Amino acid sequence: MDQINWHTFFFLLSALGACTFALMVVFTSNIVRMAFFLVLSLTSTAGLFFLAGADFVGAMQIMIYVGGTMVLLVFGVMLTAQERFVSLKTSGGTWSLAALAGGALLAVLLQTAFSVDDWKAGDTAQAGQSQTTATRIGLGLLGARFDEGTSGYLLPFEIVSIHLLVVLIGAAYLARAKRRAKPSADNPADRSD
Amino acid sequence: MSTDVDDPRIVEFDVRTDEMLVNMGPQHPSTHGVLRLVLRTDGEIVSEVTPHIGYLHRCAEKIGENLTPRQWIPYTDRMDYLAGMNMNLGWSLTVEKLLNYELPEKARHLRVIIAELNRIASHFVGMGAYGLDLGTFSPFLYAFREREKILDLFEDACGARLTYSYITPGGATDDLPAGWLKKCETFLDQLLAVIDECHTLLTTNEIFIRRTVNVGVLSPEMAINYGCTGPVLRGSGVDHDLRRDGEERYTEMYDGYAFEVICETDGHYPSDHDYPPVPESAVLGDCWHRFYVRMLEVIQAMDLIRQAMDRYSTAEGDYGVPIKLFEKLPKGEVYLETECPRGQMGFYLVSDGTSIPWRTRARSSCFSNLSVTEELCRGVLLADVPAVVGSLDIVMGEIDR
Amino acid sequence: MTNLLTQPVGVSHYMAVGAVMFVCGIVCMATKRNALGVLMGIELVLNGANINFIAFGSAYLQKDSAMSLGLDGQLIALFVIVLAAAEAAVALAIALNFYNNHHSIDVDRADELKG
Amino acid sequence: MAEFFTTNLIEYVSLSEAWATPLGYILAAMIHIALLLNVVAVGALGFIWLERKVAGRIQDRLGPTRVGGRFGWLQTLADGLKLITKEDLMPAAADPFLFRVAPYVAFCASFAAYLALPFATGWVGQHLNVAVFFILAVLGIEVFGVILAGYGSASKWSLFGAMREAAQVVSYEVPLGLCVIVPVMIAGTMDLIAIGDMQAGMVWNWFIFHDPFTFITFWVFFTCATASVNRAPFDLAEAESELVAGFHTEYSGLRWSFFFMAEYGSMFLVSVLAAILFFGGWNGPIPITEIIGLNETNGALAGYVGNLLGMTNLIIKASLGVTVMIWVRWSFPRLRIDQVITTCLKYCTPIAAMMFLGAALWILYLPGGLWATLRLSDPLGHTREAAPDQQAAAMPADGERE
Repeated sequence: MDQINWHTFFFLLSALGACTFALMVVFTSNIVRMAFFLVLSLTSTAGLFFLAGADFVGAMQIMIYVGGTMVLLVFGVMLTAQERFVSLKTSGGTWSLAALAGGALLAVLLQTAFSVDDWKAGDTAQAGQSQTTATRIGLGLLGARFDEGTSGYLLPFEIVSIHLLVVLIGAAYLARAKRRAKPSADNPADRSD
Repeated sequence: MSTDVDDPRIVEFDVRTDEMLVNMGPQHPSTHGVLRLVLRTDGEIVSEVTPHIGYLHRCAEKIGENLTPRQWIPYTDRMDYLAGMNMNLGWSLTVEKLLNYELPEKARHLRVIIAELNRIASHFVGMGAYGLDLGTFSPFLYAFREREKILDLFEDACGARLTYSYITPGGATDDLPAGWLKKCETFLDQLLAVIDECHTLLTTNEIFIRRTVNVGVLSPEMAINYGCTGPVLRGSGVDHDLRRDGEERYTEMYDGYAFEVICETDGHYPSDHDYPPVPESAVLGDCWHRFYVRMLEVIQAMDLIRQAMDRYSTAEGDYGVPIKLFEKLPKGEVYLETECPRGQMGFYLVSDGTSIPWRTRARSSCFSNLSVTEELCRGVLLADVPAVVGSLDIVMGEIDR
Repeated sequence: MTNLLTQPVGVSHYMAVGAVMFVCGIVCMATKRNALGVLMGIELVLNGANINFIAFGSAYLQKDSAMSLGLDGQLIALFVIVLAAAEAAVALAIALNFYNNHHSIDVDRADELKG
Repeated sequence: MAEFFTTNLIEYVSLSEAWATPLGYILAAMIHIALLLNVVAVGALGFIWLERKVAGRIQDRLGPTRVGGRFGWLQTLADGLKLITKEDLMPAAADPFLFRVAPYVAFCASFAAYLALPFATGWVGQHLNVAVFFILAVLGIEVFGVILAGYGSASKWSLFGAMREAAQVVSYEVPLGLCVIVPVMIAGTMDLIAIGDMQAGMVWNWFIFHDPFTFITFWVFFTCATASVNRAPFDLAEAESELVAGFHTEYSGLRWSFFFMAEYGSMFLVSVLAAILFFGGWNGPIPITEIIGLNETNGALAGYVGNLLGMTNLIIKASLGVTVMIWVRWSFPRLRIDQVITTCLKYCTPIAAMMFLGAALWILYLPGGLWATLRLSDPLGHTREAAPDQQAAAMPADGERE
């Protein structure tokens, strides 16, 4: 009997987690449970990243996605809950249509994934050794790619920074405190639907 | 489908969230017993507070109409159970007023000692519990340690630690035991250091100041309109203390005593002691001032006890003999208010000439004090509700009777 | 399964996981009527894409490591994560605003282009 | 330690049969897990006892005195047994799944962070290059357990607690991250072992004494860490005088104790993190182990003993941090939610940002740290080794394709 490839073993574990919880996100109607399963799915994905040698991105995934974005989402869920444990029902027609389209898409994607022989197996023996990626990523973001000899990502980095600032202001503006000085009965914008 | 708030056009909002009705109490860590507050909250902001009382109602007043005045004394203990001596005193003075009883001088000073000692004990509980309301536990135990010492003194005097029934119409049930004054002196001598400790932990603590300053500001007008009394009233800067301004029969107890009413007049508190400074951000009538007045009253009570002990040891007469258990009461009605630790406690008595009162009523100070909660807690944060309620220092036993 | 367990995994396997997550995200977006549910679907889709980036960027998931994207894969994944966070913030702000005005977060009711 | 167990155990188990190799791996993993779990669980037991004892002393009491001898050592264990026997209550209106799973999420997050936490050179569950970052990230998941508990309990008080926790922890992650970056920047790596080893030598090699900015950064870090693990005066999520018990109002018995363990686990975690980042980690104020030669170069046993002493050192430092947290908790009133957020956004974040800038400039112009700048020579002639990252950065030409 061959030796168990532990890299593969942990990959399967994480992959199973990621896929199962992703499916559960789809099949749960309770929005908070959805968020919880999404967290588990994203955390498993972070595990996959670690296994692929992208430890910085993996930690980033946990920090930003799970710690930040998902908390934000749950916050939103709580703020917009109409009654406890919100669930909006979806019609069966929508479901079957979505399942059909999704199934077709999945078939195409899987077919593509396994179409190239070179992709089917890698050399994961070296995966155990930890490599420093943070420095390279940092330098790459600042435009210095010493390992590639190519230019880095300074411009996208700056664009993303500006973008984040804009988003910050935009989000604050959209959900801002609205102060309406005097009641104006004829202002249709004030009327609630 | 849509449910509107009253007028969405004039509402300022971040996100229009649903209002939530929250029941704070009757079993809640910071409602001081069985007070029930119904909070209408929008997120952390409390828009309305409705106190509900009556969970500790024991028909004390009705029972008073079936017992003789001396038999009712234990029931007064159980009203403000943190200041049982003061309750005894109020009722005793009321009955004595009806009987037109002249009290021996020694009994007068004895009553001052006991009443002021109990005031200290009561204010210590108020102080400790207020710390608890704001989330600090240690001052509570320091306060209770000191209170225990006072209770030890009371136990020496009357045998009980909570429900004393010590002061009775006619005087007290017994004289102070030998050596008691010495013990009391020792206790008072070490108390100032403890109070300084409490000032460090609470009064001048930065977080404490931030939690209490400018929170639950009770204007003098509002305080008077709602009938607030005691430290709550004086914390708003109204110079009123029944020990000085009360009825003759009560104030004569304090005749010749040197004391200043603890109240901010002309922007400063009495300066007979080295009190901690008032923070600049403090607004007259906020929670901090109410707390501060209480702390200062402890020192004031210490002074009073010292004076009373001097007089007691040289006074003539005896400790006063209690009236007979079934003493016949003259026909008539009396009402007398005394300055209890929590404010004016009034007792009302109507007699039809038998030994059992025809009508007995108590005017509770905490009831009036509590009634401002609704006004003070409008629009505050959730965490401020315990801060405000705690600063009123209510005792449900007295409110519900 | 023995075969699978003893063989090293490759990009294909990562792509398969990515595909499942991507499809889940698409189905989620299509079937959920709750705006926040749709948002979660988007997160899944972005994650599916990210898995691919990471897989292609990994040095040891292909036979010929010279074929890998190298650091670019990780960098792009990083950008995706950051943009997803930004997108979530804006989408949430829109959802809250929508909820304010319509008292519902049912996306089927969001059929008019004004607040 | 990881290598020690893995290699020896696997060799031993798989000596005879090939099929036993997986067994060896699993056994080794189990031992690792058991060791880590012990650190968390026994640590929590110890710190709960410490908290009660310190609180007792602060309040003129004795604290536990009976169970397990004179000092009540076993009081926590007795409490734990009591908690296990308690009825596991769940409100009728609660979401059963979320209610049940929430305590485990909180505990797992706290526990998972220990995976990357080194206790001495090489003594770490999983050596990660981004250990600091990983720990911060995983610590952020703990908030999820709290939110789910608050939401799933179907109690308004719990919901209040959960919302507070969410707002607070997410806000405090920003200054906390900024503070952590300062020592990371000095070390040039996010690898905690490298960071710890860089501070070897005399006490002024500790990063807290590196320059004035790191000194201030530590206090900001400690404040933010206290806030992010929900300790008083920032314990708004449970705020017993306002919210009954906050997010765990509806919990009882074992589930409740999981929250408790998670709290003490993360308390210890951030204290260890502070000790490694600012206080030299496993290096004592005077490098005694170095002087008497207790290191790997003199044999495995010497290295082992040296590491053991280093670990003791680290745990003592971290326990001091925990004790300070306990001390603060029993001395101060609780802040209000707006004040907590104000502290974070108006004080901690700007200060941390300024310290970050200041430390960056300091490193740029005075790279040797404060003591080198003041020309205080190292009596032991200890030279710092550059971190692997710096080496990599210094030799771009050697960089290979990954």
